[in-house]
Amino acid sequence: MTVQELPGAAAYRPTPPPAWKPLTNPAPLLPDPEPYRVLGTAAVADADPELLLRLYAELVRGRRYNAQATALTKQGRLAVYPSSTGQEACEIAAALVLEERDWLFPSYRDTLAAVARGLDPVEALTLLRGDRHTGYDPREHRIAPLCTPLATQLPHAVGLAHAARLKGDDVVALAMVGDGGTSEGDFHEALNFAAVWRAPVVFLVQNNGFAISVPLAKQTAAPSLAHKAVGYGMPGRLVDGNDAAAVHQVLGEAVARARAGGGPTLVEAVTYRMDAHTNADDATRYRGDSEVEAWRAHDPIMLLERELTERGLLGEDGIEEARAAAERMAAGLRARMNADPVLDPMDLFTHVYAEQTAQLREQAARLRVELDAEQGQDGTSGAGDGR
Amino acid sequence: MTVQELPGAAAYRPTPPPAWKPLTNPAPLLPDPEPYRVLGTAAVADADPELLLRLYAELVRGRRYNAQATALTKQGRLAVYPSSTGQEACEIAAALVLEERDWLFPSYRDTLAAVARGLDPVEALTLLRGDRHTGYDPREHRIAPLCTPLATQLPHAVGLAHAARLKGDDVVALAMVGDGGTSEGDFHEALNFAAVWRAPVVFLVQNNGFAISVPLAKQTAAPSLAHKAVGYGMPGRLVDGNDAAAVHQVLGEAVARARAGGGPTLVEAVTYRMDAHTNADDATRYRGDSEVEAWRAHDPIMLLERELTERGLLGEDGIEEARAAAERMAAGLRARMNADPVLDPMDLFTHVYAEQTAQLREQAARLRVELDAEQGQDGTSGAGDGR
Amino acid sequence: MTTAAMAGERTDRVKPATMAQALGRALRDSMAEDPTVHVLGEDVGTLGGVFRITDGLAKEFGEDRCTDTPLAEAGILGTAVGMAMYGLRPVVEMQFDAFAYPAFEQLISHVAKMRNRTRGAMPLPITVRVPYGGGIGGVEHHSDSSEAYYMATPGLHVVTPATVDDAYGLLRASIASDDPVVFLEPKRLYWSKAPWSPDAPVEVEPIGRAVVRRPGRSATLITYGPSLPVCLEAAEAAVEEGWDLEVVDLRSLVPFDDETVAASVRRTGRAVVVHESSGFGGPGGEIAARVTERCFHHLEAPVLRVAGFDIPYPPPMLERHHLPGVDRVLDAVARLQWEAGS
Amino acid sequence: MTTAAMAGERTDRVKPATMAQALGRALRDSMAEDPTVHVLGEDVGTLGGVFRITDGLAKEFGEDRCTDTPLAEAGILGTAVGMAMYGLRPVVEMQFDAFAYPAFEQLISHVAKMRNRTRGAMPLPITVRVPYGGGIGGVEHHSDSSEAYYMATPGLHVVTPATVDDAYGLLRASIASDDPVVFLEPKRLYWSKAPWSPDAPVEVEPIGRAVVRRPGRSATLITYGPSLPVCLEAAEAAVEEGWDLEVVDLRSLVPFDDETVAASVRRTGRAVVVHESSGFGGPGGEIAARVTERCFHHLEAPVLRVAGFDIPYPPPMLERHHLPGVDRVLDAVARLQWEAGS
Ligand SMILES: Cc1ncc(C[n+]2csc(CCOP(=O)(O)OP(=O)(O)O)c2C)c(N)n1
Ligand SMILES: Cc1ncc(C[n+]2csc(CCOP(=O)(O)OP(=O)(O)O)c2C)c(N)n1
Ligand SMILES: [Mg+2]
Ligand SMILES: [Mg+2]
Repeated sequence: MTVQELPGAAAYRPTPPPAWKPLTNPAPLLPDPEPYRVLGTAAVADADPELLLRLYAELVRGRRYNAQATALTKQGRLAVYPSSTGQEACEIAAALVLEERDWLFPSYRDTLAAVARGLDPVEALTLLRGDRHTGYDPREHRIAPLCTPLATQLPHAVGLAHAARLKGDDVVALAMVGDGGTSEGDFHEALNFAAVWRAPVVFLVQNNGFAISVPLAKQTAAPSLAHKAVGYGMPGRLVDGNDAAAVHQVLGEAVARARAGGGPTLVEAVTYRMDAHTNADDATRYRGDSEVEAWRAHDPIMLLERELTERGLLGEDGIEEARAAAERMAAGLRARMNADPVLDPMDLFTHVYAEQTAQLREQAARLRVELDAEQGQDGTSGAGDGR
Repeated sequence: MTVQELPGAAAYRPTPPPAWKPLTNPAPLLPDPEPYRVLGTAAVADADPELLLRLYAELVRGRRYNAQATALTKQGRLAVYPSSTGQEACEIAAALVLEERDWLFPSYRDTLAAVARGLDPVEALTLLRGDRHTGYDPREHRIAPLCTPLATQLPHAVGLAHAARLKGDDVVALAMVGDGGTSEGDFHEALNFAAVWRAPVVFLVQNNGFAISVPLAKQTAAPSLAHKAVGYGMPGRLVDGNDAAAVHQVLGEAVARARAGGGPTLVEAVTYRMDAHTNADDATRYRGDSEVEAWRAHDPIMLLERELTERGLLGEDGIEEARAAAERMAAGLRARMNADPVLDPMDLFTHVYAEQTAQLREQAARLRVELDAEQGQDGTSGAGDGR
Repeated sequence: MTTAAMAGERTDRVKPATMAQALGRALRDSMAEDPTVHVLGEDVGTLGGVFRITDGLAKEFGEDRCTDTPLAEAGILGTAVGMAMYGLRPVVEMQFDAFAYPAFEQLISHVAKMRNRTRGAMPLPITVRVPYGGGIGGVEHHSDSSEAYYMATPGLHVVTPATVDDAYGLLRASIASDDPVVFLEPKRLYWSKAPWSPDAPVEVEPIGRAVVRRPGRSATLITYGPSLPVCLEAAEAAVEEGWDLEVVDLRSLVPFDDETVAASVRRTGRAVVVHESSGFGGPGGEIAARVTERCFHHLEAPVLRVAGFDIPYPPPMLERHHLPGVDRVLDAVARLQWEAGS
Repeated sequence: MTTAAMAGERTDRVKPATMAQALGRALRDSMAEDPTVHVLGEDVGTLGGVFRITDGLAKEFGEDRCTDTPLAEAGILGTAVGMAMYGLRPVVEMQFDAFAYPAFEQLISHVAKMRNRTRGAMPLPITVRVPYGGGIGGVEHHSDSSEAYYMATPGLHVVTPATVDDAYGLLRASIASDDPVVFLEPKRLYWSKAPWSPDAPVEVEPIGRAVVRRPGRSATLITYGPSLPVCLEAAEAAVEEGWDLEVVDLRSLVPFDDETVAASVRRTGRAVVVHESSGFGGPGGEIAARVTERCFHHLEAPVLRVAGFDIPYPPPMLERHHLPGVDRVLDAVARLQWEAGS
């Protein structure tokens, strides 16, 4: 085919290819060059003192919750606990920023966010105690099941937010994921769907520096995880994850934007996991004390406490009160976790399908016989023998 | 815990979180705001006339190849053909930009790139004729099998490039994918691995406007697909995919960068699929003639032919010569594709494992008996009965 | 349940329809009846799907009800999970069998388990439609028989129609199910025709019932989906050899209808399982084993299996050698040790 | 082949070692012997893997040989494919059974098929190590028995050790294989111990041979991996009941050693397949079916199956009720219709 034969050839002028136009202006999508901060900066003047005090009380409670849950693993009351010590500002802000009708999609590390949102801490911990997979009805507090397969909860959040919008409901979904989780294909697909559908969803990446032993530099070469937003056509926000006021503000803006129909936002909160990956992990294998110490000097509770005390909003009394409240919560949790859960092995067959299949009925009958025999043998009940 | 108890508390100053620093400077990663062009712009002055003439001959041949393959589907000689008519500039540039020792990772649409790299067109088409999955030895021309599961070839390219570098070999891998394929998780994971490993790989996205019937706007909300590069910490380049000189230049720079140890590049070439998705598709269901016509006025052959004729590098003779060469190729292809392939059904069992398992030996023996019986019945050979 | 009850007013025009049309009509009627039914997938909207099963749905119900998604199967199924969590009833189309694999983690770790892990609080009424199997001359990755993967996953229902009637009825029942269903559509039967009226009430069995498609006394052919026509043809051909074969169409692999299958085999004393999926680790092993467990003392011969070879699906020009045909079925029947018994 | 031949000079210090140690040693010896062997996965480098199987490899061979990858299983396996295409011999670690699912498409559509689709030109000598099964008190998604998925996929070898010796020998053989191997490591046997010397030559059978772990005359227990100790214990307990049970350890699910298994069942006339994977659609169906096909006239009773229930893997506190134990095995043995025969 020659130029002469092509229709429109004579009219040809050097122009960009016909269909191409940028879908979005990239400039506003780019995150700040540095993590956004409120505490210790001029921005703090605009922060609501009541909110700061509320955040403080929750941070203190959250830290105590993490410590208590870790202690429960040592006492054999929890099989395992992935602590969010050091990351409380993210956990608490994520919980507080949502309305009751909104939905939270936590990862396996985020029991604290779920608890701060109102979930009974015992219910939040059944997964890690080992008696139930999801110890609560997700619809009650609109908290999706704690999600272990990394990043798989993100498309769920998008689908739920999309469904809510289709139904005309004013609901935002906030989904939490770790820095490591951003490498999974599901992260990519979720963000893309969210942006194309303009779904009211906020993605909060807690960049705590590690995926188990793997440091961020082996996870990504991106300028920041927040920069990934650009590739989906959504704004990326970079925030100091240990600055509770900043995380709350940035998430709040993202939630408001989603609620107003502005679509999704990707928020990267830069924080640090002070404890090991879980109680079963040995963090000394992959990081040094000095790094941990450097982060201790940037502790989220300390940052907020200093701000509040310096501004005269918090005194020794207030600090004491927050501590005491946290102790009460911990004592309650301890007491309740000291009881053995009562389990019925026959439950194995109850929620596989809406109706039990003939095969499961058969299998259940066989287990029933075994349990009855056990009971006959040792005089104990087959049911409720949890551990 | 109070601020007083925290070590280092007194030393606290508002600083960014300790471990945070941008891994890369994002600015150089951003693509041009408009697709880069050479033809019809000042940049063409730097283009090598010989290269332009070579590209022209290949484009003409490529277009003819596409037309011939499509014709073969109508004659029942090919089961199906996904044409790259309109996208020849990308296909040809991808093939020409590589050294012999480099590797090409084509998608299912890219038989033309494989052929331009030296693969026998008949071998390239066996997959679509239906007699072989991969009709060639990938090591011969260093062309990976044409890949149908979308985006799954991208991590292969990364792994191969990485392996070559580990072995100390100077090898670059160029992987091709469509706009639709960028939505798959494997795209994300491949780009991330490539950037983290600084693998010598170039990703070429042919944004031809559609994934079967789905237009780009339903595929992504990104400013451009090239902007996705930022999120991986690699440069993104946006290029006019119908400008063969521009695609060649941009890919060439990316290959050179990879070869020099600079790591991967994502190139988005904006182009258009002039034919339907395959011969089996009905494109009128999802796009109008006017759009197709607009792109016809931006035809890659026309753009280059005009440039070459205006600059006096190409005359009627040259055009005729290119056409004639293309016709010869087509005639040869036609003739060779007119022969029925001779197949041996016993081959079903030969390359499942390095050594046949006992089970496969049994199954092969059973088929042997069947084939012998068939042969006995109708006097034809069980083998070589292709269709 | 009758489909009349499910789909509202109907009249009585019976004319030949294809399985593809019946599937499309089932989607349409489900969407018309239940506003929470949403269809999503690649090319399902404007194009009506590459097999045209969803043709017209976007037009009739809008793009929010029948949505062209980005090209990412895990994303499609993953967002469907979220939609179901919010009370919708998503019907997902996977474009081809092998292209459902990217969604495997979502399917296994979430779709199959969500009801169980939330102790009934969060059922996921998702239907995953998967065109499956070979015989249509498809190039590689377009002809996989992936049913074994789904069968091995507790929490999923696995349903596959073999007739035009069942295509309609089983798809309606699957969408109505409160559990996730992997709905396997035998590609090569898409264009099979049968007299069928979209407007006539059809008696639809609930999911989980096999059906005897042809009664017989000599032996039972146990099959499903794409292999049903092969078995019926084999049964006709067997008459000449003096065998009166019973043909059971499973329709649902999970739950499995042990009762119907075992009753048949107890009657006939011999059985062959027929499917085009690879034999090793395929559905036939499970079926043969459970039939044997239940009918051992009635069996005159071991339950035999006729299946695709244990090889990756071959190129189109060789597929006829791979797919079980009438001859292979009759061969297996001949090996049922006829001397020993009847 | 002997491992001495494979691993170079050895001396003779036999002391108890765990399966985890033997696996680690197999990796080390493979890497020492063959510079094309590369280990990659999540946390395999600095940490030495969450089960510490790869401990020390990064230190000894450098991070290029034992690489901490980004957290993305499809990416890990997909890049391993590319590495194998260039002549390397990658050993991929999946952190847990359920976390191999994101790599399913790469495994099914590429790893299993590449040799076949390139007609032998591009074999992929990749070993995919998957810690699998329950019994370690893991929370959800950490205890799946996923072997049925792999068995149903032609082109893969599926290997699983049950002893310390085999952990070493089979992993060496798997890495040396020119075909892709899914190497299933029974998590709950990681800390099982046996006298074993890394320096003593061990006779390693090539992949594909089952072994009789305990000879017996009354009935055959067919098992593999995590269920072998259960079967051996059951066989000991059965002596009291007057049953002399033979125990066959399959070691390789693909290829399947029909010869050894059928020979045993022909001798004993009765068989029970034992595994912790769910029963329906699990490996037991295939095994029972093929044993029955081969041994029908020797069987006094149908081949029975003892398996995990057809449910999603339960929470840790209930797993003991799910996992087949000695009692369930003996129960099944008791149902082998002892009146009927011997
Ligand atoms: C799909 C998948 N792969 C692997 C794992 C095992 N795993 C659990 S946590 C973890 C690291 C997660 O790192 P990150 O996302 O940064 O979250 P963090 O633990 O830091 O909160 C890994 C690899 C998993 N849960 N899911
Ligand atoms: C994993 C996967 N899902 C779905 C398909 C079916 N399919 C084949 S081509 C195609 C569209 C591809 O679009 P794009 O990536 O833009 O490439 P193009 O066809 O435009 O070259 C689809 C959905 C596939 N091949 N692989
Ligand atoms: Mg992390
Ligand atoms: Mg395209």
